[in-house]
Amino acid sequence: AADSTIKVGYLPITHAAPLYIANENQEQFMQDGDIELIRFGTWIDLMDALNSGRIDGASVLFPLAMKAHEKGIDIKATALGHEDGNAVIAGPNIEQVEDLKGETVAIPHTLSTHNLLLDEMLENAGMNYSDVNVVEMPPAEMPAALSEGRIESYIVAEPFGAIGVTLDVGHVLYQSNDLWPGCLCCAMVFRQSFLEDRPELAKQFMEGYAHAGEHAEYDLDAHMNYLNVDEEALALSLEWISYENLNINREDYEYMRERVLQLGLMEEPPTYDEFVDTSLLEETQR
Amino acid sequence: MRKILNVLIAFIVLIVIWQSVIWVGGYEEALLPSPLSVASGIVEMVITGTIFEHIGISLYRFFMGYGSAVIVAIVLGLILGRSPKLWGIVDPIVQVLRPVAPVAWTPFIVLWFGIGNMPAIVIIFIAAFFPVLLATVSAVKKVDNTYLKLAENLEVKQPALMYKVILPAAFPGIASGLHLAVGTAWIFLVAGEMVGAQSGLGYLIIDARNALDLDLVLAGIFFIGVLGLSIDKLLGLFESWVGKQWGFNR
Amino acid sequence: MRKILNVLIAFIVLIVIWQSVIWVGGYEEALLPSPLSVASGIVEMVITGTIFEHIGISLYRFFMGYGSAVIVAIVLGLILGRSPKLWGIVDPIVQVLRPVAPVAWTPFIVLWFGIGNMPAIVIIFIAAFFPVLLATVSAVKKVDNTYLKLAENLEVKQPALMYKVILPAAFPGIASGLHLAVGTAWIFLVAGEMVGAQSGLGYLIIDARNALDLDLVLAGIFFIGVLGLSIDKLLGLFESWVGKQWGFNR
Amino acid sequence: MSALVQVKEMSKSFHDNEVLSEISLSIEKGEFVSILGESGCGKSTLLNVIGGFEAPTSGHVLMDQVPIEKPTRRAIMLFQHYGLLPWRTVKKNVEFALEPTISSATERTKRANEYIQLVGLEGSANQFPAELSGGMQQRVAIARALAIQPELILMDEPFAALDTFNRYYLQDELLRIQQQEQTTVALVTHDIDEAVYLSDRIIIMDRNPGRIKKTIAITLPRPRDRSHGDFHYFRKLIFDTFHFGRNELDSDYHI
Amino acid sequence: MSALVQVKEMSKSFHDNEVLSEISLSIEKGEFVSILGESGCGKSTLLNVIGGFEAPTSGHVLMDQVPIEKPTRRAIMLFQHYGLLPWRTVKKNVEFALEPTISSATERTKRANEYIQLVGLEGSANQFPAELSGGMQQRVAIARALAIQPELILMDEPFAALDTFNRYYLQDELLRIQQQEQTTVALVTHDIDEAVYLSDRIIIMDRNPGRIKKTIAITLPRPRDRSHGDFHYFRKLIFDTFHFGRNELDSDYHI
Ligand SMILES: Nc1ncnc2c1ncn2[C@@H]1O[C@H](COP(=O)(O)OP(=O)(O)OP(=O)(O)O)[C@@H](O)[C@H]1O
Ligand SMILES: Nc1ncnc2c1ncn2[C@@H]1O[C@H](COP(=O)(O)OP(=O)(O)OP(=O)(O)O)[C@@H](O)[C@H]1O
Ligand SMILES: [Mg+2]
Ligand SMILES: [Mg+2]
Repeated sequence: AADSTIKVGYLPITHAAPLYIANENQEQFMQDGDIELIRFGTWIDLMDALNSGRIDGASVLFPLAMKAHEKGIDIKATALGHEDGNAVIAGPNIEQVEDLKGETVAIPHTLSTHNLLLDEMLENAGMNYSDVNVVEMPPAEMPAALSEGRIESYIVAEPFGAIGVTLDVGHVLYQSNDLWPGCLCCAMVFRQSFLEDRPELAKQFMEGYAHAGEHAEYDLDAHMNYLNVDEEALALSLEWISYENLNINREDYEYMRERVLQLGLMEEPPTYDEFVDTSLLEETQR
Repeated sequence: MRKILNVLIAFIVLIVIWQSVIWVGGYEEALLPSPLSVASGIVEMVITGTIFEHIGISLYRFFMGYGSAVIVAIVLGLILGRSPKLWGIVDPIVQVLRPVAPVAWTPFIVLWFGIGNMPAIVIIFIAAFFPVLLATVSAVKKVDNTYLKLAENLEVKQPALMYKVILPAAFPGIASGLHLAVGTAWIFLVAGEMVGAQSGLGYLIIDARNALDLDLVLAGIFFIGVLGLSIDKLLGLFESWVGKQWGFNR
Repeated sequence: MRKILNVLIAFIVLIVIWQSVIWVGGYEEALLPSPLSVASGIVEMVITGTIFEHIGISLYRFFMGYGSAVIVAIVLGLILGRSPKLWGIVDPIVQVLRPVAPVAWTPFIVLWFGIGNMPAIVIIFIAAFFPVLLATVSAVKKVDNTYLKLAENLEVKQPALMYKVILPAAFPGIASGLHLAVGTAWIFLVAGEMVGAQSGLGYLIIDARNALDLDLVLAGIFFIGVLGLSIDKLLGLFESWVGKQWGFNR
Repeated sequence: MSALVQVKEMSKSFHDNEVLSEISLSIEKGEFVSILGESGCGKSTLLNVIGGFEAPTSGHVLMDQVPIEKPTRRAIMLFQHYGLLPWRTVKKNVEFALEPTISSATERTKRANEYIQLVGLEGSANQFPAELSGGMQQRVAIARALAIQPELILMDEPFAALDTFNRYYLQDELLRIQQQEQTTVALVTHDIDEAVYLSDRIIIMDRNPGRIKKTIAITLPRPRDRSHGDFHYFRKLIFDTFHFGRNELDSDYHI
Repeated sequence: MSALVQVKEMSKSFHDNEVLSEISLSIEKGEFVSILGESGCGKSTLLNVIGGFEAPTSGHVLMDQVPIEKPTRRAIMLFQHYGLLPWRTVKKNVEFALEPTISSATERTKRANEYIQLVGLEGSANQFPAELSGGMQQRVAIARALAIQPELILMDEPFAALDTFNRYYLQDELLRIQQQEQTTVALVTHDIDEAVYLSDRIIIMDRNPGRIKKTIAITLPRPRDRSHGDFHYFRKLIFDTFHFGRNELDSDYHI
């Protein structure tokens, strides 16, 4: 029975929505097994579980998964989690990027698209990465930290940007597509051993995942089963996000790989061919 | 009687101080909730029953971790306390591992013990293990030589020597280690749940904090304090029960 | 001599066990780094000097928090230990606050003490305060009645009674509280730095873990263990120095 | 000479448990009085009342005609386990007694050295109590008590923890010093030989409740010889007093 | 009767510090032998060697002609602080001694009760040691030792912690029981009266290094009278032996 269960890890964020939908509708696709979704509190707890093989796959920050691959963990990115939907939220004292000079900005992880977005934003404003004080923090803590004054701004996965806005602790400074159109944020990754040992199960899962992408924007109830968020914030956050095309675009990947190298976050990030395997996704789309 | 009165006075004093801080400092409700709103938070948690789920999970983790730590540590401690040479080698290892916060081991805990309840249980195990081990070893080493000579004289052999003489003679020392460990372990359970877990009292606090419900944070702290105290008292009762069986209290 | 040998053997044993776990379990380097890569991680940290910055910050926070906790707790403990009625009221409050993990107070610590080093210092303060307070109160209560009768007989009055008789008589008990607290406080420093801070040894571990550098995590753990042990030994030296001044050790 | 201490029909109860009943006695200036009795007969309690550590339940306890209300430096108690402060050296222990009254440090040191010399411990002045044998510790306690130059010294089984040989030696020392300083001493003991050897007068106590059974004046000249016939006369006298009492109380004594 | 214990030219050193030097003595079956000496002269060490707790550095120690190599149930030591297990009741303490040899619980209880009765503690059988007075605790220890029916009982200052009155009483008890059971006893003490009152033979020891100074056979008939003239003859004899020794050693004795 254990062998027919796919264990997939996630953090309760809007970005992992295809997983929720797939899980809700699993009898439709999963003839040979079950999905078991496992929730984590922080990215690093999730990575520990993925790296040590306690889960088969996860919806995870793209650069973090690349780093794991670089470290020798054999995983493959099979699809995106979503497109767009990363807002830069700033406290009431911040009107423009320049106001952030010397202030504290929170990101979920150094190895996150959000970190790259921050750099992108600072660069656009003619500032340096070192002009702000960057801290890492679990996404859920950010609105609270902003309201307590521990940080002046944060960039993170949804719905926490939207929560910050609806709680009125901050406002949107930028949306990700203003800064970097087509940025890759979250990836659906699997352990290579899983893809090899149970290809049929993987295929069925990916079918469900792709299908879910088509519903994720509308099925608010499914979200609410997995997220601790009120409807207002969720609705706002879904306005910012899109799940239509979950394919991993080669050019976008190459751009991110370059940025990662520029920032010195990795030494040898895997190439597209080494790390990305969208064959299953493409199969379902055919 | 006197004691109950004292507890009552204590709580009134505490609430008065708390309320006056709010008045004097002029803190907003959102930043420092009033006793009343915390009380209503507590009542709400009890009525909806959510609190009992979290308490149940925390207690389950606590007793699994603490219980196994106590058993392993006492058995090891009895052996190591009786073999000074072996202890001479194990001691430096323990000394270096002990000051490391149990949560620091998380990556390896996940590697070996998996996910779910296990990390929290293992963290408590580590938190409780060292105090009990050290207390047991030192209690065994301090067992009055007279008892050992007596046993030798009466030709009491192992394992009777261990459970008839050494264990009861070392019991008061072990008990104080158990006491110490119960406090540390409880504190670390909550601290551990605040970092990784998705349920339990520690998670409750983090969750309330993330939702900016500071009144629920204080309500959670209230439950943690009261439960921690109860566990401590329970252990005290158990100890004095064993002590009575063994005639230690007069 | 014998002791150094033991320490040496201990470390060899530890490394052998560690390496064999890797061989037997067949763990990848990324999941369980080998002793060699950890050693090179340690060397690298030392050479680049990053480690000393973190150690410096951690030690600063530690001594600020621990030091102030010790002073406040001993002074309060001396007073409370001599006034059973007051203690009767304070005791229940302490009993309920003690089992709460210091990190649980973070939202309020931030509210009152701001950000930066203060939260970590306050967390250590809380972690160290209760053990020292309880140890001091119980040591003062246990001061041999003979000393008090003697002082009464010789018409020794306050404050001389306090610093000439009660403090030194209670010292061994207070010292064991200090010892206990130093361990707990160190563990909590690291645990606290793992949650909120942006520097220090706890942050170092979290940072390494975030970068998936488990060899640096273990290197950090090594420094934490060795430093924790050193602080403990330092306190031990201080104690035995005071003890020697006061003729407690023979 | 007039009476230094007068106890008049004094009773003492702890929670309705009468420990001392209608005790009357007086101690003259310069006298050496021993209080002898079985364990639990209230010897320590009597000494505590005289020292002002416990208030009598009824009756009067006077020192120089003035009621004793609390412990003072006029009457110093020597405690059973010597009551030395383990964190102070011998010299500092003796100085401790002088600190409340003598503010000059050199003055204190001078006086302390004097009395340390009196008990023959000048070689150990800088040692801590734990480094001394039981007998030496008791001598420090005596030096400390004498340094205050009190009018009365109260001793509660001062030599009970010593072995026979040390005990004999310290008894001689105590007598020598007492005669030199002319201090009044009230000593509690359960050792018949000790009482006979040291005292001008022995007060024999009975139990349940504690009361005075008999007072015996020891008329032997000093120094006394422990193996002399007259010594054994008093020894036997006391022995018989107890033997008689023994049978009377036999049943509850052995439980 | 033949010798139960023979010590032949036995010496014992701790790290080059010679504590016992060339000790030779023998103890007959049924005899009551006391070893008397000042603190630190090696009395306890001698008893420990005879009991098999310490190995001699040179010389021989035999029991029934066989070398003693480790403690056995044939020779039971009574420890100075009674060595009772505080977590066991009186009855369980006595049974503790029987558990290694008697497997039947009812048999054990029967034997334990017998000896508890012998020392007159049947009323306290279910109490814990801490609930008893020092004298009663010592009686439990005696009952436990006797219950094993050993050939030899070794006693290290068994009555030192008791007050005079309890001490006298327990000495009588010990003699009564010893005569009834015909046990051989070797007793260490620093109390001259005690040695004279109890012993068939007194071995007087000297210090630095510990050696036998004199052996005195006490020829008094039993029961002995502590205030009788003959008693004082032996008392004085021993006293003088020590007085002589005292001056010899005076300088280092008082330090
Ligand atoms: N503070 C107290 N509270 C209650 N009872 C007490 C107190 N002090 C002494 N007693 C009781 O008073 C009685 C006499 O005690 P006390 O210590 O005076 O006897 P003692 O003659 O000195 O005995 P010992 O020779 O054993 O020292 C005992 O029964 C004891 O239990
Ligand atoms: N285990 C030991 N190691 C080293 N020295 C020892 C040991 N046991 C005894 N000694 C030394 O041997 C000497 C004799 O000690 P022992 O205890 O036999 O004397 P004792 O006659 O029983 O004295 P006391 O009357 O005080 O009990 C002492 O100087 C003591 O310091
Ligand atoms: Mg007394
Ligand atoms: Mg001895």
